[in-house]
Amino acid sequence: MSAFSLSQALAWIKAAAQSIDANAAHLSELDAAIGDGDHGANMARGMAAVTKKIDSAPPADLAALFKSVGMTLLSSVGGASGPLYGGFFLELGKQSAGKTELDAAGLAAVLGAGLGDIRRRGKAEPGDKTMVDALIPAIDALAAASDLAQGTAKAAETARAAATATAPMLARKGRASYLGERSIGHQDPGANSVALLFAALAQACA
Amino acid sequence: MSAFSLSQALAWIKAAAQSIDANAAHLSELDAAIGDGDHGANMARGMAAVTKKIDSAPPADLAALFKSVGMTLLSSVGGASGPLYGGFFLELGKQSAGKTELDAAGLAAVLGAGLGDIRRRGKAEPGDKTMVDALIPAIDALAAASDLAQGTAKAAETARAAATATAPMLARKGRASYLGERSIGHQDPGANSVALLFAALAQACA
Amino acid sequence: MKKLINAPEDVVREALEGMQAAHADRLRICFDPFYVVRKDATAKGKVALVSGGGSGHEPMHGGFVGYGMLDAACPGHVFTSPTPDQMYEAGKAANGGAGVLQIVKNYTGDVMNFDMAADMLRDEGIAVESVLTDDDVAVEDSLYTAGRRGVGLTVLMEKLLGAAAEKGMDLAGLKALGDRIRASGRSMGMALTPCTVPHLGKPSFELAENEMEVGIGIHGEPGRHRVPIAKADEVAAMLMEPVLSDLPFKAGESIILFVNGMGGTPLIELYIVYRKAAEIAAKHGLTVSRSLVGSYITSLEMAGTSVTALRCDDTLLGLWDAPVNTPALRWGV
Amino acid sequence: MKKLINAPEDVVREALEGMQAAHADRLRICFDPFYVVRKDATAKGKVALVSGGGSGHEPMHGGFVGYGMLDAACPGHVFTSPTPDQMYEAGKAANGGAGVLQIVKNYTGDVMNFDMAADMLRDEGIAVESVLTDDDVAVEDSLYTAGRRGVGLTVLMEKLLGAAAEKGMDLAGLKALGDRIRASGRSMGMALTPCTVPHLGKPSFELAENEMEVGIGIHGEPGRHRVPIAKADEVAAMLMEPVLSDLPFKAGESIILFVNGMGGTPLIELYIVYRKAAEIAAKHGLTVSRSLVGSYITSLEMAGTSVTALRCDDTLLGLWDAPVNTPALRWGV
Ligand SMILES: Nc1ncnc2c1ncn2[C@@H]1O[C@H](COP(=O)(O)OP(=O)(O)O)[C@@H](O)[C@H]1O
Ligand SMILES: Nc1ncnc2c1ncn2[C@@H]1O[C@H](COP(=O)(O)OP(=O)(O)O)[C@@H](O)[C@H]1O
Ligand SMILES: [Mg+2]
Ligand SMILES: [Mg+2]
Ligand SMILES: [Mg+2]
Ligand SMILES: [Mg+2]
Repeated sequence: MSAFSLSQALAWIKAAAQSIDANAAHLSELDAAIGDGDHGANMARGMAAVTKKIDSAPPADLAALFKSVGMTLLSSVGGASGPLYGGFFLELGKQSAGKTELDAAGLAAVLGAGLGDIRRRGKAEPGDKTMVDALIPAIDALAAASDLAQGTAKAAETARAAATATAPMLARKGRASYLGERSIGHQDPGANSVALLFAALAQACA
Repeated sequence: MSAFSLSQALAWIKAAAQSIDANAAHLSELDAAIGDGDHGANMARGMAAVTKKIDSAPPADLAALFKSVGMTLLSSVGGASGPLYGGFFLELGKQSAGKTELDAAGLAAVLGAGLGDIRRRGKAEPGDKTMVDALIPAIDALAAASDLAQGTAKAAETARAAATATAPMLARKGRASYLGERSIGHQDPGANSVALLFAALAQACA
Repeated sequence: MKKLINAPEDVVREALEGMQAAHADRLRICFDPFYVVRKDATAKGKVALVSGGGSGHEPMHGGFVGYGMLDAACPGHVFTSPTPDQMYEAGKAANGGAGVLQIVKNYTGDVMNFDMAADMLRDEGIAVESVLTDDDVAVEDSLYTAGRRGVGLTVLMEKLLGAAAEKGMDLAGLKALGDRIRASGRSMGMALTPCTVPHLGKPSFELAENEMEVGIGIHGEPGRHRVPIAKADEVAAMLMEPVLSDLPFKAGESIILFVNGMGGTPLIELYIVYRKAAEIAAKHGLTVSRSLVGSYITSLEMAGTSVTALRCDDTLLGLWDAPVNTPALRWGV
Repeated sequence: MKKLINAPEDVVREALEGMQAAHADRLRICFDPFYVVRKDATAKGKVALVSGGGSGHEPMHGGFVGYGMLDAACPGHVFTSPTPDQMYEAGKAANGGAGVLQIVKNYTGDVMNFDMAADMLRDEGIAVESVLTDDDVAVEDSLYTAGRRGVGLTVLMEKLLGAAAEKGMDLAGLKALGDRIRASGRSMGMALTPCTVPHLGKPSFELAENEMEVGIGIHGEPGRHRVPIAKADEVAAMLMEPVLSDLPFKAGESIILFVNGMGGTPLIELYIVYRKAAEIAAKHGLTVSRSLVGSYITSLEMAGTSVTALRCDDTLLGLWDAPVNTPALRWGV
């Protein structure tokens, strides 16, 4: 596949909602180990609200879709991931304004702007053991690809590996940072939800 | 032995204190099953206070000893057993006023008066699953004897058997009564402390 | 045994020392024998309200000593009725010349000990009356038994009589009012977990992960029935229905509804229970005129709840609304 | 999971329905989105105080809405920061024309969500300031981390700023006062047992019968150290010494001392902890001028305690003593 348009985007969000729902308990367990055990419930609640929203008011274009996803996540997720993912999708909406199709590089640029919003808001550096640690390499992998299907597949693979690789990190942001040394040895829940989002993206673009 | 005087009485109280202390956990466990789990602690605290009291102010005669025991139990035991045992010993004190020696029948009469106080205060009938169920047959056994040593030994044996025999009863007085049918199958804690008191009495009169 | 204590034998004294330190502005605590009394002497001519009972039910009773409620409280050992000498000394310390009203929960031990103390006070020429609470519908009542336990109604009784005493009601009036309150209130409780008496060191009964006890008292004793755990709404119904049908409360009546926590249950759950309890009351045609939600009469760290309904008229509502100023219950002042 | 709830997804709404039913005389609760606001509109010219945070910490924050404390509170899901739309709606509902002061516990989620809400309110021309609490000394502070958690100090902050707002202090003054309070208070907590988030259905960590966690927060997260269970006096020392040496509090200073229960710990134990905590404060030459003992900022049914010390002068003591009338904290009115 060579272009990412509204139908892929809708497929992405729906696949992501299903995957988050199926993996909610696992995400919450990851969060229970080094946080407060709600990441799966937060994300599942948010993605369920998103599904309901776009089913009841189908968005006309990419920008409208992403804005709707962002606003819905903002008002339904809460916690740290609510504003971070909410802001991420709102930024995706802004960046795709007027666009109907994105190629691999274009999608990577839009996602990169979303990542920028997360980093501005959360001030996490690479290695701080957050979702940022999965987002950076995944988006880099997509940016380096020329084909959308291959690029998103590679990005999904990279995100998964990066999420796993957060285990040995010492958390310096979010709740896990309160644990200090005891955060070491557990994967970051947010990096894992990122991995699920990229797997859904690859699926939608396959 | 043919007579019960101050030295036997002192030996009785001391042996009782030791035995209650050694069996406190057991008495509390019996109480935990059908009451509130404090009978052993209550009695042990009371008998420890009694020991301390009569060591520091040795009573001159039977009446003074029993009054001191009664007053001390009253102000240190609490719960249902505090006023019951306290009143019992106060009555023993009144009944032995002016007496220096009691034979088996005399002791049985004094103890019977104490039992009368318990029954006036607590209004328990035989079969209500209380200390009364051990006191009545034990005192009867002593009253039927002519020899003090044999009589107290028989009374101790009877009290022990009577305490065990409270198990199938349905409690109608005290906390165990709140359990209704569920009180059946457990021995009454107060009947068991009575059995310990009579064993100590037999020991002191042996 | 997981408790924030030092040694079992020091629990009551040390908790009283903590209370004394935290509330030195308003309470005086006597340590030999144990009693808690208002710092300011009882006003001349005001009847002194004295209550007491085993410890482990905090804030009851010590936390209810203060303006508009108790004048003195006697804490016993954990779950053990205090002794007559405590009640006697507390009564003497609190007496303002207009006599002493004892508020006694109906337990064999409490009743006998308070009776003895009353006799001792009367021997000194102090007028004494006693009011009993025996509101627990989980216990079958009968002439031949110890009768019903005093539970949640005791909190309401202490508040209402405290207000009446503050307004100058005399001893006979308080006794009559107390008897009326006794006849107008009913309670029932349940436990999700048992509690551990410090000197026993282990739970007073065992409950599986899927079991709860219905019809428990406040002394860690097992309840009347052991049933599978149920939803909060079902629990509220299991408690409210027997409470409402016992008196019985009748459609059109007004009640004070009290949802109490047993010590280990957090407030968020009590509000969930209250929600349904209020709904059930409404379904029975009752008007919930006042409510109280919180852990006021507890059973150490037991998780569970009890509900109390008290039929009330304007007199009782006026007394309920009157100012109260104690460590645990305070309004209007 | 032993809880008095119906379904995990209904916990927050049903507890709010219970609160609404129990406190209809004084609170209004909006259910879409969730917020709790005083029934009477904020007085014209009074700054509106808005706080909020995850549920599971009851009575905080909804129980602190009322005269002399908060104007509105936003409850999130259990242990989850509420969302900007709740905070925005609550701010709009509470605004009395003199602006909104947000009281925010320092958690990444709470801070970001409140920031967004502040922007939304400012877009409507409403002046907004925020005060942070980050008093938990168990968390090492650093420029590169999320910083310290806001815990027990939040309760004192809400009381003190509430009193100042009631006296007519303007937004800038409240912000400055809040920052001063933030800089003057420290806390630390411990747990004897974990708690269970309803939708997780099992404890967030495991503790053996002889273990406790020291340095816990209020979200069921494990603490900094796992150690063998200790006596109450040792626990008080483990918490008080780091708290007092962190600021540091200096001999001769006056403090408000707050001993808090985590939800499953009964009051009798809190008084035992308070006893030693006050003794330790005195040993450090501090004067305990006011005290608060009870479960005010909880972590569901967790058993444990936290201590908070706040350095105070006559201004703060005056604000502490000022009347407050909320479901959970009330005096002077
Ligand atoms: N400052 C931050 N920057 C980026 N990501 C963060 C930051 N703080 C937290 N996160 C992410 O949010 C995740 C936790 O989300 P969630 O559990 O839903 O919220 P909360 O921590 O408020 O309970 C973490 O695993 C982490 O990936
Ligand atoms: N009305 C009564 N008459 C006689 N004995 C009683 C009565 N009520 C209780 N008892 C006795 O007291 C015992 C319990 O004593 P204890 O546990 O010390 O007091 P409490 O029941 O107040 O906790 C019971 O086992 C029973 O033998
Ligand atoms: Mg989380
Ligand atoms: Mg007992
Ligand atoms: Mg007892
Ligand atoms: Mg959270």
